Amino acid sequence: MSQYRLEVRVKPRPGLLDPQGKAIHHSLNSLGWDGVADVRVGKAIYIDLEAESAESAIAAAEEMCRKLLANPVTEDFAVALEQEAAAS
Amino acid sequence: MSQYRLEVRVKPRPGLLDPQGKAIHHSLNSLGWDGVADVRVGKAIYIDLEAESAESAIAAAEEMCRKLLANPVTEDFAVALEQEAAAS
Amino acid sequence: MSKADGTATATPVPPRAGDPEITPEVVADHGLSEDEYARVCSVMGREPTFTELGVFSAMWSEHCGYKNSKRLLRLLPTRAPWVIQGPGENAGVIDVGDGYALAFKIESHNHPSAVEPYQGSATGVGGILRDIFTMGARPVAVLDSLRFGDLDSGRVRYLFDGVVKGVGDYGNCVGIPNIGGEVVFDRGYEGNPIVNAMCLGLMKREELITAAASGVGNPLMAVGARTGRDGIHGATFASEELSEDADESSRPQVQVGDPFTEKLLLEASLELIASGAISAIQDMGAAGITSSASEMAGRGGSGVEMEMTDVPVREDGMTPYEILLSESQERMLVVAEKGREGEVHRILEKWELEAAVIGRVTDDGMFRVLENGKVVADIPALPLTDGCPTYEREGVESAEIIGLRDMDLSEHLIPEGDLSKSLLLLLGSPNVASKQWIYHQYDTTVRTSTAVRPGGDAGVVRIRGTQRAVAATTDCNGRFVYLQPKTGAMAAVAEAARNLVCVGAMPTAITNNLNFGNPLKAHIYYQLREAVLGMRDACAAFETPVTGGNVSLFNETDGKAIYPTPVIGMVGVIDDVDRITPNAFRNEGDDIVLLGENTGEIGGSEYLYVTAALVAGEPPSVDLEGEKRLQQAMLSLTHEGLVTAAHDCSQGGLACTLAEMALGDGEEPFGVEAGIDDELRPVVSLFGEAQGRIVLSCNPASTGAVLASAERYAVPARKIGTVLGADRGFTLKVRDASVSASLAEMTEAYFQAIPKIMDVSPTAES
Amino acid sequence: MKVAVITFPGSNCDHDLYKAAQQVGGDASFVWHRERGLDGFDVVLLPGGFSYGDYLRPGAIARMSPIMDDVMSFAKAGGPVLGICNGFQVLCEAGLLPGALVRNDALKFRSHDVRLRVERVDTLFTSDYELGQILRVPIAHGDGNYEADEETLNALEDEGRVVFRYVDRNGEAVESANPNGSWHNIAGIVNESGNVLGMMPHPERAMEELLGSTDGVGVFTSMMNSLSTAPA
Ligand SMILES: Nc1ncnc2c1ncn2[C@@H]1O[C@H](COP(=O)(O)OP(=O)(O)O)[C@@H](O)[C@H]1O
Ligand SMILES: [Mg+2]
Repeated sequence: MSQYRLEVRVKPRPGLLDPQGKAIHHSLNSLGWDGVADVRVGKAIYIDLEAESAESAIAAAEEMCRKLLANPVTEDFAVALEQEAAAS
Repeated sequence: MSQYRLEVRVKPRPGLLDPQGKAIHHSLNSLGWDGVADVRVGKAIYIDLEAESAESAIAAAEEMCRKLLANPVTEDFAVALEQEAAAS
Repeated sequence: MSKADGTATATPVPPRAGDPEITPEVVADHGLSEDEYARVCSVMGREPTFTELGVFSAMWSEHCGYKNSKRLLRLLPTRAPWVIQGPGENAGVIDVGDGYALAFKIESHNHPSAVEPYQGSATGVGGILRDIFTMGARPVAVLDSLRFGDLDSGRVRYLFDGVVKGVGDYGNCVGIPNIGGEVVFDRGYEGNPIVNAMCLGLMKREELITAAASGVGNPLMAVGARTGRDGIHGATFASEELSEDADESSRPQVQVGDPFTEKLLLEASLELIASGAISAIQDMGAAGITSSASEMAGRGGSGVEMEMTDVPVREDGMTPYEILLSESQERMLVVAEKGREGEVHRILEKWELEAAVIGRVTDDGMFRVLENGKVVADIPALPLTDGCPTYEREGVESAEIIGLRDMDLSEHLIPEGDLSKSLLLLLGSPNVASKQWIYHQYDTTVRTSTAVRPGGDAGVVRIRGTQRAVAATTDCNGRFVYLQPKTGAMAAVAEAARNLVCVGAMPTAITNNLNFGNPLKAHIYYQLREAVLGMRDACAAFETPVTGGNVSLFNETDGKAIYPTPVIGMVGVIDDVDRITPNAFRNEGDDIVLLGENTGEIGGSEYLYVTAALVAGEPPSVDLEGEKRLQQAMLSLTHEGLVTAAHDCSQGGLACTLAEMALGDGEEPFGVEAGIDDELRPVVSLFGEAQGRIVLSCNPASTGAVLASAERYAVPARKIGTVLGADRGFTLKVRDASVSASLAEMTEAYFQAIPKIMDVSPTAES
Repeated sequence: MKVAVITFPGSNCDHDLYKAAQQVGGDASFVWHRERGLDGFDVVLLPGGFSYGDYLRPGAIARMSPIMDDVMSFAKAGGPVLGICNGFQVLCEAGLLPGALVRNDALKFRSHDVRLRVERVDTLFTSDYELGQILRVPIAHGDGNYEADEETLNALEDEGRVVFRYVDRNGEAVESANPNGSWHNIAGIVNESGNVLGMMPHPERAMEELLGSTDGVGVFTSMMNSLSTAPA
């Protein structure tokens, strides 16, 4: 068994309203960032997990998403092993 | 000018309280995932932005984080161009 | 010349490129029967286009067209001198004195909440708030009436948790206090939760505005959020049964609420109305632009013409069909006064809201839709809004329910174990137990006007600047209605009125939400008809007319219907805020007095549900005339200043009522010593849910006056006990039997019941 | 006493605060977040509510409002600033008060009366109370969990900048009296110079017997009295 750090991203489904993204978008524009065309807000969930292999860690995290972390009706999810870049 | 999609990750600082992470950790354990050792919950913010170059897009997003998107007291942030993997 | 009298006729409209052809299957998918489709064609004088079919399907759905309920609803009393606006508008309005008017209404979001509890309930609150502020009233209170299956199911806990969060987050964010509601857990609601939200709004009488499009040439404006693809055909969807695969197929129907935008919309709307720059305003609720625009046209006896490409959209490539039927939240349709569009824009700009002119009022009686200047729908407005076929169906009582009602319950009247255990069991049943877990998630004190918060018999909001207050409650015991629809509905109205008089409010009017199964089934139609008749009789007896409401039918999963649940939202008026009565004991040494009499039924009681998992037997009878006298007596006692606390006797019977009065909010409990000496079996005396009873407390020096006053109203009254110190515990004797418990064990049972179940991570296991 | 009540889009306790200020004889006016200038005001109040829907983080977007520059200058010049609930969150986001308010530990909105112990009576906002006095005041928030790094927290305690603490009926700052997980049961703090107070509970909702408590009145009369006795 080894230790893995997974990064789960949960994101509002396309087409659904994202009030939070809308408010941030509005604020960025009024702070002067005119080039911002869209903002959507999701969750980034970092999970430290003991697993047999990277594959089984990812599979477990996907199962967690289906069961708990993401709302299947309103959200999509993606699971990845945490990248060095992202860990900074 | 081209269009970039940036992914900003905002994460509770190590050592600081993360009530959401704690609750999810607890739930995952009680759902039977004993191997989960830690959970932290942050935000993933997706920004579509017009910029001169990838570098300047990233620089702009970092500035957005310092000004608005992250709270320096409680949160760290990381900015990346959205990866294909993450876009799924 | 205006053709808005119904003589308008549709001009030919060529099919729009890319739209599906209309086949019998397409018609059926739109929820229209063959006959109804034939009616559409005759109204149109031709076959409809796809866009037009969508419009008809929404407007002639149960949700908008009240196909199966309209004829029944006409039976309800709707008039009284204090009624300013009866059914037909966004909300009913009554006069509450001192120049103030109260707008109020209840609405359901059952189906959306079954699919996505958080967003479903949140958008339910959003919708009802808009119904209130589009009347010109400022929302001042919210109530929520909820039903779920039993909490031992993970899915039910998930729904309950999500619904409460949704109701809370939305109202909290907009800043409208929650002042009460109800929640019932019973397997009868397993697959179909009931989520009804009620809102009250106050205004000066002259601030009332209605939603009728008038003034030919006046611009029609879309205000607030952009239109997206969410919730397309929600109105039709709300009128169909959920099936096993509902989760999958109905996903795109989820609408996401944005309470922040709602708050801006609320402030902007009230400012727009005050400015006089608009002549009408309406929420784009169920069936979106379609229903708001056609109803405005219908009410105004005018017509409307709209250009779809002018509607601000959230997504590219939306068709007129999608734009017309989208149920994106937080949008309004406004008729501006011609020439004052600039003013409208300025007000919206201040509130950081978008607005666009999307059409204008016409005088040709048509509901006309254009896309890039080309007509894509051209429908006579009046038949669209008022021409929906209505049905009167055959109603037959189900033999199964007759069997349940006639069931011999005598074996269940011998308590298993001792009665004290039964008391604790009942206090710990989520149906009787404290609902603090719910309303501690709701802001109840914002706006600094809440005189009675949730936890009282009715919520009370004072009218600032006057001595007055308004009170409101929601009630319905679905088990009673299930077992005996007519008396059950009467009981719901009676209980609501009793709750109001207990706080000291004069009952004045009701709104109602008819939550039923599939009315195409004879036994469901029977329930619907009988319940409406019961409501009619009770409202007539109490002089509480019906000023509006909502109908939610087809609440069935896999053919199994919910208990018929006609939720009554009743409002009342208090003339003097210094005469508000609490529902928990206040003083040691006070006498306890029971008004009314136990009529001896145990059918449909919580006792049977908890101890025998039974919903059966003859439910309590209702004596409308006796109830009326009871209400008058209670109000008179309050006016005389004789009462220190009063509580309606309902679920869990007299024993639970006394226990609730002793425990209060848990801060300062009191002991009780009481006894009853009726001739009934102890279980029935203690836990029977006979109607027409109120328990009150008074200073012993006033007891004589209380009894005398009750006698003047011919209301049975007797002293049954005394309020003691907390250390003395709780004792209630029934002839030779008795129940007794310490306040500590009662507190534990009553306050911990729901937290114990819910605070163990609601999403765990499913 | 001229009182400015700042209103952000989504503020919903602005009217309550306005009325509370009026009730003690203050001369209150609303200042919309896009306005500029606070000249002539004696006190600035930041109301509760959900500015910008609490999206992103409570107070994060509101603190970018134009008027906040003026609030900062006003505070830096020693002017009294009181932020309640969302107002407290805005003050933290703006850096006028240290630390941050994060999600309640139970992840639920909490709305009910709490008891507060007055820990300081030598501030502009608490001079009408007695030291150790116990107040009954409503809370209504989802993000009231006060946190900061250890250094800040220690400094707050060492310098006596905790003004209100959640306590039980006996006045003890026990865990069961803590509605949100705040460190050391902190309910309200002041800045170093004592002229900026942030608190999660709502004293403006405890101004009348009819509504259940008059214990909040002291906050407003304290300001009134301190200002009228202060040298001009
Ligand atoms: N869903 C809810 N939302 C708000 N308040 C509620 C809710 N459910 C119950 N309550 C409140 O809890 C108290 C007890 O509810 P209930 O047992 O239904 O009342 P009653 O005492 O009339 O039987 C009432 O004050 C009611 O308003
Ligand atoms: Mg009850």
